[in-house]
Amino acid sequence: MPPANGGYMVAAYVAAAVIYLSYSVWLYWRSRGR
Amino acid sequence: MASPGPSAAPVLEVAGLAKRFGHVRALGGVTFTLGAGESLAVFGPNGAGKTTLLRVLAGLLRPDAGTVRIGGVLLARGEASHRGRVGLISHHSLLYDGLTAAENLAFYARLYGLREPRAAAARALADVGLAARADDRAGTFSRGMVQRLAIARALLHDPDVMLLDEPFSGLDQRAAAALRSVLGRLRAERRTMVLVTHNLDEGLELATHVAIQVAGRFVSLGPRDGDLAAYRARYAEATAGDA
Amino acid sequence: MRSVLGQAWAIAAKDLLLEFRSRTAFLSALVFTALVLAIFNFARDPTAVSATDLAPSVLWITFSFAGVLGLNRAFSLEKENRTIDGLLLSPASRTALYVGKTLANLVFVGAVEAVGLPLFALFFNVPLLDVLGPLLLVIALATVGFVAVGTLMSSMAVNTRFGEMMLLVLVLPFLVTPVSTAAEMTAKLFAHRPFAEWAPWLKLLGAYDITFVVLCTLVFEFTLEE
Amino acid sequence: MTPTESAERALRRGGVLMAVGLALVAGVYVRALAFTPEEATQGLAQKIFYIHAPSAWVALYLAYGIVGIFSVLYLFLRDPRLDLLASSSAEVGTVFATVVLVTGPIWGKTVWGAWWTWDARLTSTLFLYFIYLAYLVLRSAVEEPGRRARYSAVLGILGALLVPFIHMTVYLFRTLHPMPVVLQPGRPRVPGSMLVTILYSFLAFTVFYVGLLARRYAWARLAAARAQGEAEGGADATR
Repeated sequence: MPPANGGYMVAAYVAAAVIYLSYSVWLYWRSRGR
Repeated sequence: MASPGPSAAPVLEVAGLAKRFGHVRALGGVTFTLGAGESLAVFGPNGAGKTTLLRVLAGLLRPDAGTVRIGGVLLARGEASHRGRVGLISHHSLLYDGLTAAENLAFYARLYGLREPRAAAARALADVGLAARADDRAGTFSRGMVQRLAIARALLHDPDVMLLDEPFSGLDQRAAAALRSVLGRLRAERRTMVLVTHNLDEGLELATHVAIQVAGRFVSLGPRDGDLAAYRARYAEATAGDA
Repeated sequence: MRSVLGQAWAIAAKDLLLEFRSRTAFLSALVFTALVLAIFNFARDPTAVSATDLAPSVLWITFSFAGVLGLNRAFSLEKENRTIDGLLLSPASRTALYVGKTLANLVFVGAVEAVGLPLFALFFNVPLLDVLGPLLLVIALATVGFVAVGTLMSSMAVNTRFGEMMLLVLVLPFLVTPVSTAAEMTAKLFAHRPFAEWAPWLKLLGAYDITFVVLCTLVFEFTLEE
Repeated sequence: MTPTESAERALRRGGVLMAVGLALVAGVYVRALAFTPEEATQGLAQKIFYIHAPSAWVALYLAYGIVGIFSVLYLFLRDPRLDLLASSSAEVGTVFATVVLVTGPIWGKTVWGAWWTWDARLTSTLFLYFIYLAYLVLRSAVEEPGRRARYSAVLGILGALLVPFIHMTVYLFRTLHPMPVVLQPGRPRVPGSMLVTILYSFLAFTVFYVGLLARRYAWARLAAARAQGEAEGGADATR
């Protein structure tokens, strides 16, 4: 029976998504147009 | 084009010098030639790239394009023998306040590889009339004395080419007169000189050639052929478009 | 080669003479050393942590930070009256300038360590004399490592905003290897472990020194104005 | 084509590549969460591996390698674009390193029972992160572009050489210290469908890195081209 630690998995996936998405969005908006 | 007279082999040959700092153009193709005993005064407003020109000539800055030759030998960046033939006097003294006058000169004499650095320092001090203050720290000297010591430092290694960067700035009347007499002597010794300044009153009478530099370029260059008033007019005309 | 060493020595001797006359950097580094040693020992709970357990790390934190703080002096003193131009105008090679500055820094940090070590022995009550020989070797190797990198970095830091803070930020990652290997070897020395146990650290530190002394000498000229 | 126009085209291409990378990474999320079996001993937390490990590969090896290589090239060739590429890689690498440092402890908590342990990999990642930060701080503190490029290249080269030394130092401590035997998150034994997910995730994050790098680099080029254009417009000499 594997340990019940799905919460940690969700936390890690969300944290990574937040970091990657915020950088991507920041980079995209800062660099477009003048 | 300041072409050397028939008797004078070119000492300093400069061709097409260009230098940018990031997106700012400091030199945009400067060309001139000077023989022994000739001296060029470069006038220009602040920001015209005059200091950059001198620093390239001294081997401190690497030009983006163009060449500098001294005695026919091409300046390669970091070339020690080139630097040994050039002397620089700037409005910074290049001296250590914490060392005595003699120690300052002896230190530089060692860097220039002179034999008997202490003796060389003592001779240079006597030359500029500072022998009596040899053992006082440079930090205790007056502006004029510092300038004399700076001149002694620049002449230690007997350079063929002297470069002067606003040497009169901050000098009182007496010190300026003393500097003028040293420059007159350098000219009599047939050294080649390049002097840059934004002040026409200083240095014009010492120059055999005159250039006006604006925005990194020589807008006029030739043997000195007019008096102060004539050059004032030309200078005003050349810098008129330059806010 | 001989002229490079001669020029390097002239530069180092000049730096040391200037420092000997003012003594500001040296005295502040000494005060820093004494303070850190005293505070660490005072703040330690003697029933929980024994002095000999804490001693090696405290020694190396103190030496490396006092050293790095002193390294600023090497190139900041050349800013006054633009004497750096005087050095670069002269025919002296860029390598001689780097070697000279590094030599002067080594003497400076060595002098701080020479005073700091007896203080350390006194405060922490460690048996220094039994292991003095190998300990000096460790100190010398670690000091060469961080001074070589620190001298190079200070040549850049002096031309940036917040120069002194910048030097710490630049040098800290480079302290990991010399400081942690030296602390580990110091701990083993105090515990009288056999040489075989600390040989791997010695090798790593030696490799670090060789790599970074050579590399820093090669890239130094790029830190100068051109 | 003017430098500004060519930089603008590169910017658009970078945007496309970035979108492709993001889509691939979204694919990693879907595949790892919905179509990859749960690992028997570590449970669901093991799935953190699929985002943690490829991010670490990019941050510690790929991005840092690019910084080191282009720093050396810059010092030899002096093409400002090489400096822009190295610094773009450092910035993007820092983002990946941040993810490594955030997801690492979350995973560690489930395996070791503590958020932070001075495990060799985590420790060396932290120290390498400090090099990235030093690099970015140094760039922000130097105004003149030529000097900034030279300084960052010097630090980039020294930093790239420091990486193996930090690894060795940290591993020396780990292998010689008696360590409590804990379950290491390093290499789980992998059945087929997990292996596919792993390989796919490495590919996806690598493309994502290339996309971000391309966009960041094109932006840096555009900024440089515009500054150049403005400088050419007015009176432009210094001193």
